[in-house]
Amino acid sequence: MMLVPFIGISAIIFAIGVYGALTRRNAIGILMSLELIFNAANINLVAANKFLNLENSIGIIFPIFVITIAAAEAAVGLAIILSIYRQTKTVYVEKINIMKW
Amino acid sequence: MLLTLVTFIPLIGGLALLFVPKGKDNIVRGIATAAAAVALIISLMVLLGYDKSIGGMQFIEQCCWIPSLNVTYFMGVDGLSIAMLVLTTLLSLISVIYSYNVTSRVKEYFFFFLLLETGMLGVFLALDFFLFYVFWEITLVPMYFLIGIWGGPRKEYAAIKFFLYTLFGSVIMLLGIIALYFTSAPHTFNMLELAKQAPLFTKLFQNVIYVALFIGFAIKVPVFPFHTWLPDAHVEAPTAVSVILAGVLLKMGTYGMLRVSYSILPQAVVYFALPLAVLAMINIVYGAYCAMAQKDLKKMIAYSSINHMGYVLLGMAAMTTAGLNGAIFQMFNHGIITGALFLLVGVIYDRAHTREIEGFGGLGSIMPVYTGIMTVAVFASLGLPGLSGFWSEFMCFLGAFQVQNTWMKIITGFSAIGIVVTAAYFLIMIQKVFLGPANEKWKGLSEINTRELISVVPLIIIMVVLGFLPRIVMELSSASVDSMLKALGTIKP
Amino acid sequence: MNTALLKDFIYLVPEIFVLCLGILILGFDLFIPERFRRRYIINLSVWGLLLSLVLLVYAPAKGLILGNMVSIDAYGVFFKGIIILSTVFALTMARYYAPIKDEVIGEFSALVVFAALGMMFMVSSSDLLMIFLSVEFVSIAFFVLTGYIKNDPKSAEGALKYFLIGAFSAGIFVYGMSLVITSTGTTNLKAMTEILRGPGAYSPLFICGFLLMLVGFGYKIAMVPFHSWAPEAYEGAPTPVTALLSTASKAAGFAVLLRVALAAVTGKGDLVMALAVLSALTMTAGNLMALQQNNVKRLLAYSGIAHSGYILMGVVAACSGTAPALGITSVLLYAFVYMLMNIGIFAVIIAFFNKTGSDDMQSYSGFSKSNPYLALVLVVFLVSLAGIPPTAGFIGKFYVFSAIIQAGQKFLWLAIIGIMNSVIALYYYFRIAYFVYFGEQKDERKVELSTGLAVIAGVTAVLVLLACIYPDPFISAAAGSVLNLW
Amino acid sequence: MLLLLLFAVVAIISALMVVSMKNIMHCALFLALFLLSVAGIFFCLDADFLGIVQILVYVGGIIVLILFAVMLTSRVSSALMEQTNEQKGLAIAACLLLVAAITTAAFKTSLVTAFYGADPEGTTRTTGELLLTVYALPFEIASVVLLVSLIGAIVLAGKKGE
Repeated sequence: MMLVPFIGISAIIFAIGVYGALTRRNAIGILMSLELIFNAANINLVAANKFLNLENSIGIIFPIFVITIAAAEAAVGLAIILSIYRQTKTVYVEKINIMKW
Repeated sequence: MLLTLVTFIPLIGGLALLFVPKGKDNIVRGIATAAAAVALIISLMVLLGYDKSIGGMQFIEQCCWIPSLNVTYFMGVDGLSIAMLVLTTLLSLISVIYSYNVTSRVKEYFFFFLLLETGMLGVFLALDFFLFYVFWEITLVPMYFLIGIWGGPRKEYAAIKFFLYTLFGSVIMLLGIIALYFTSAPHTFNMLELAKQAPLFTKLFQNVIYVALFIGFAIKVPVFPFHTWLPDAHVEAPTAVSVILAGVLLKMGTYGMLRVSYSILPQAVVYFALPLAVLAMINIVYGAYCAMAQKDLKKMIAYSSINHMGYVLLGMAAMTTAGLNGAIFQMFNHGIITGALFLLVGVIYDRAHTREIEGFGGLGSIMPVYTGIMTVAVFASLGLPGLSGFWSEFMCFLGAFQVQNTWMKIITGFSAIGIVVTAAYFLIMIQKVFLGPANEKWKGLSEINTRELISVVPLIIIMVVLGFLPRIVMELSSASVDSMLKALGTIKP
Repeated sequence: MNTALLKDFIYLVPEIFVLCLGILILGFDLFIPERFRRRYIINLSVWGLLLSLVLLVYAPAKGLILGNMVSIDAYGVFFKGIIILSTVFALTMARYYAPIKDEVIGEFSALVVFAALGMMFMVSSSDLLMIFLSVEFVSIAFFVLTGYIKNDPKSAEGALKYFLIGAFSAGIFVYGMSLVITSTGTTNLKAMTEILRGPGAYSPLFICGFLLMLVGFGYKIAMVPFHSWAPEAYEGAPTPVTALLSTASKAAGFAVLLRVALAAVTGKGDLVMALAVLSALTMTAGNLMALQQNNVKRLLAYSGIAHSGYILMGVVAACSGTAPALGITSVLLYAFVYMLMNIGIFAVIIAFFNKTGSDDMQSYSGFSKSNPYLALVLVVFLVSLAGIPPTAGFIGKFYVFSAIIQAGQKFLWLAIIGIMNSVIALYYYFRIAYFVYFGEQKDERKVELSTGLAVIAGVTAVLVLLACIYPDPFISAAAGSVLNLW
Repeated sequence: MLLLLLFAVVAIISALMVVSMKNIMHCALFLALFLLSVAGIFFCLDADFLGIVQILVYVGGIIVLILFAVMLTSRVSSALMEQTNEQKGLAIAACLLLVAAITTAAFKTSLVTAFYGADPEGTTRTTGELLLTVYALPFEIASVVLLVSLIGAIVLAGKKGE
């Protein structure tokens, strides 16, 4: 039953990330919260790999790809944030509202 | 091939219209007339070629269409469809001729009109449920545009209301069709095949499907309480479109009930006969009273349609030879008579630009020919003996009264009120509009012109001829009615 | 080294070809002078994609390859066909879409081609790892494409909202996956199917994980309540990208959702019911919100949400256990049909936008008087979107309703909600027709239809009509793709 | 074991800081601490290669990127502004529910677990081999994803096309 505590830890981190993503007004802040969520998933996977001995070490391989995607997403996301900052001079999500939400 | 030809000739004509260069409106009118005329000629050929002594489905055309769904392109005619076929092509040609007075966006007008004709013909000829449904829905779109572009002051409202109501009905019908398909074994959309399988369907299933299909058909007829789209659509539509709407489109509803429900769901038909009779009664009485209350001539005739379709429903609910024959005959007659009435209202509206009954008076001395024609049409509509309307209404009532059921007799008795009221409001209308001293304001109105005469007179002739020789239609319908009754007769209510 | 495994790459020839095409475009871009760039680059990408379509048709089916990462099957080929076709259409539109400047058309085309590549992988993924990777691949490409118009705050805003919601749902998606992997011990869908057929396989952890994964899918297909990005992104994005987002991206989303759902929820009544509820919510909310829109692109976004609801009906039927084949067929067919009509209508919208610079419904007033033929084509698409014969939309609707009815009485309520919705939908589609045909003419100028747009609008309109008049080839193609899904 | 607990506690606390600090710069720094402690967890769970990747890519790459963005937009990212919106209470409730649901589900699920010994060579070699065989396709795709994000970031943030 060693696995369950890890799921608990990752669940807590996941929830913190979700909380941050829901409440942050700063787009960069939201981005950081998202990194928490990705890491929560990784902790789960690594722990599963350790205690369930998954086939082909998927529990270690999967996080590598998650990190890769997170990096790619962060790069594109920050580029989007910068380009909107140049036009509207703000990174606050509520203020970016030409179209109705 | 004749049936395919008659169905698609209007469509081909319509597509040909699209290639006519801009501004050549007379060429457009010519092509449209030619297409409608050819369709009428072919339908008359079908009528003459139909062997009444054998009855049943003839001119059958069947070929593969969507093999994966077991859908076939399947067309055929029996007495019921032939009556509708001739009615449709005749009224279409007349409406096309009457529509020469349309001057804005002529090309689009006739394109939509011919597309509509194809849809209507397809509905009456299809024997495959899928095909039937496709044609059924094809009629909606052109009708929307015909009302919405060329209609009266509240045309947009009327058009979308018509569209939403009828689409609602038809999608519910679609569910019923799909359910029928999956219940039949092997899965089929073939109406004749489904009719053969009818005994296999459970009673509950039949009732559920009947209700689903009924909603679709009832909105078209329209049966109370689904009728509210009708006055709007009829009043706002341009004259020729009102003719088609009242003359043909409403028949699609009753035709569907007879063709589909009566052959495929006999148990449910018997089960729901009495409720249907009640609805018929409401249609007759309510329609008549509403018509009486109208001040607008066109609206009055629109409500009289509700009343007249009530007779059809009553005849259908009776499920006797006389009742069903009367219903089919009444469908045909109503198309002819109401078509003529709408044309005639159009004639006067074009001149006076008003349809207020109160505003007219003494038109009889100003437009004697017009008055004469109008009077004949009105008398036919209220069922004066000697004109065609009498026979069909009489048979509907006779059929309903023959049923050995006290409730049915009571309902029929109450429905008779409708006849009296109808006679009353039509006579009041005649008196207010045509009799009495000539109103100074309308002295300048010109007599009905040749184009209008060409479109109305054939209808009047038919009313008179059928008034003396109702046999012509009866012979056609009775063969189909017999087979329908044979299927229904085995079921005890 | 296990070289036998690597030989399987031969089955990925269409994908590899598309990848090379993307890189070729990037290189080509450097050497073409700016004034020819638009024409040459778009031509190169369009013809390249068409060639890959040929390769696709002749590529042999193989089943699971490369460590069971992807499944090369007819199901995937069908969706890849949809994806490539809509990408070709979108690129052709982009050639005539002014806001995308000449100097960035090279990167634009390359990104579109890469997005198509990602979607091609998405539809054949048969492993959670591949699904995650390809879904994110496509998302990242679309984030960029949505924000592609420089100095247009709407475009940037659409991209930001799309990105934030997209990345958020990606996080939830991957977390859900981690729970699913923990509870089943595998990432492979085939293995998962077998494990889940075992006793007690539906552990609470698995259900938790699957529901979280559903968020990710829901986002991809614009399912309520994860739809809120769609109108923003659709309105802000360059219209060719909107067309692509609403067709290919959605089709790919459904392809992968259906694969996962078939593996994960087939026969699990509660989860199927949850999907059914989501389907009902999606179509109803989409339609009700579409009623209030005045911008045509936004309206199509909401109508697209509603259409997602209809397709979900097919997914529900496919997973119900009683109508698997018909359910899958209906999803395939609907995705195809929806692609046709949406691409067509977006082509008309672009043609109109190029003249007036507006997407507002009111500006369509009197359109039929200045452009009778284009207006007629527009009506064909509207009729099809409303699901009325004789158009492709009817065949699609007919199939999803058939599937849901065959799925049993348990889902009859869903069919009835679907019916109600198609009536609501009619109202707003014909509000456009209302302006086009009944409105007062404001602008007498004729819309100059460029050849490419005319070809797209014409071809799709003919196909839309053909798909109802002679639907058998389309139906057999869809039905044939259901076989040998694993 | 104790080390693992320590890392976990640090990770959770720094995660809380990331979502609650007012100054966005501090958030970024706490994010770095969080990522490092997650790397620590990875090491403790015998995922050494992954731990290194975590440090190199995340702390070395993403954090730097975020810091850049924070500084470029610093004018508005001041500590004076309210950083959270009004839905705080609702969000807290939802998140607590989420944790409760997942942990209950985990407890109720019978997971057959065992503690597998660590590979004395570390995981780097096997990981590398797997990436080039079984996971060859995802590996290739990941490289295309990076290419796409590279082009995308350049297009969006660059001056071309303005």
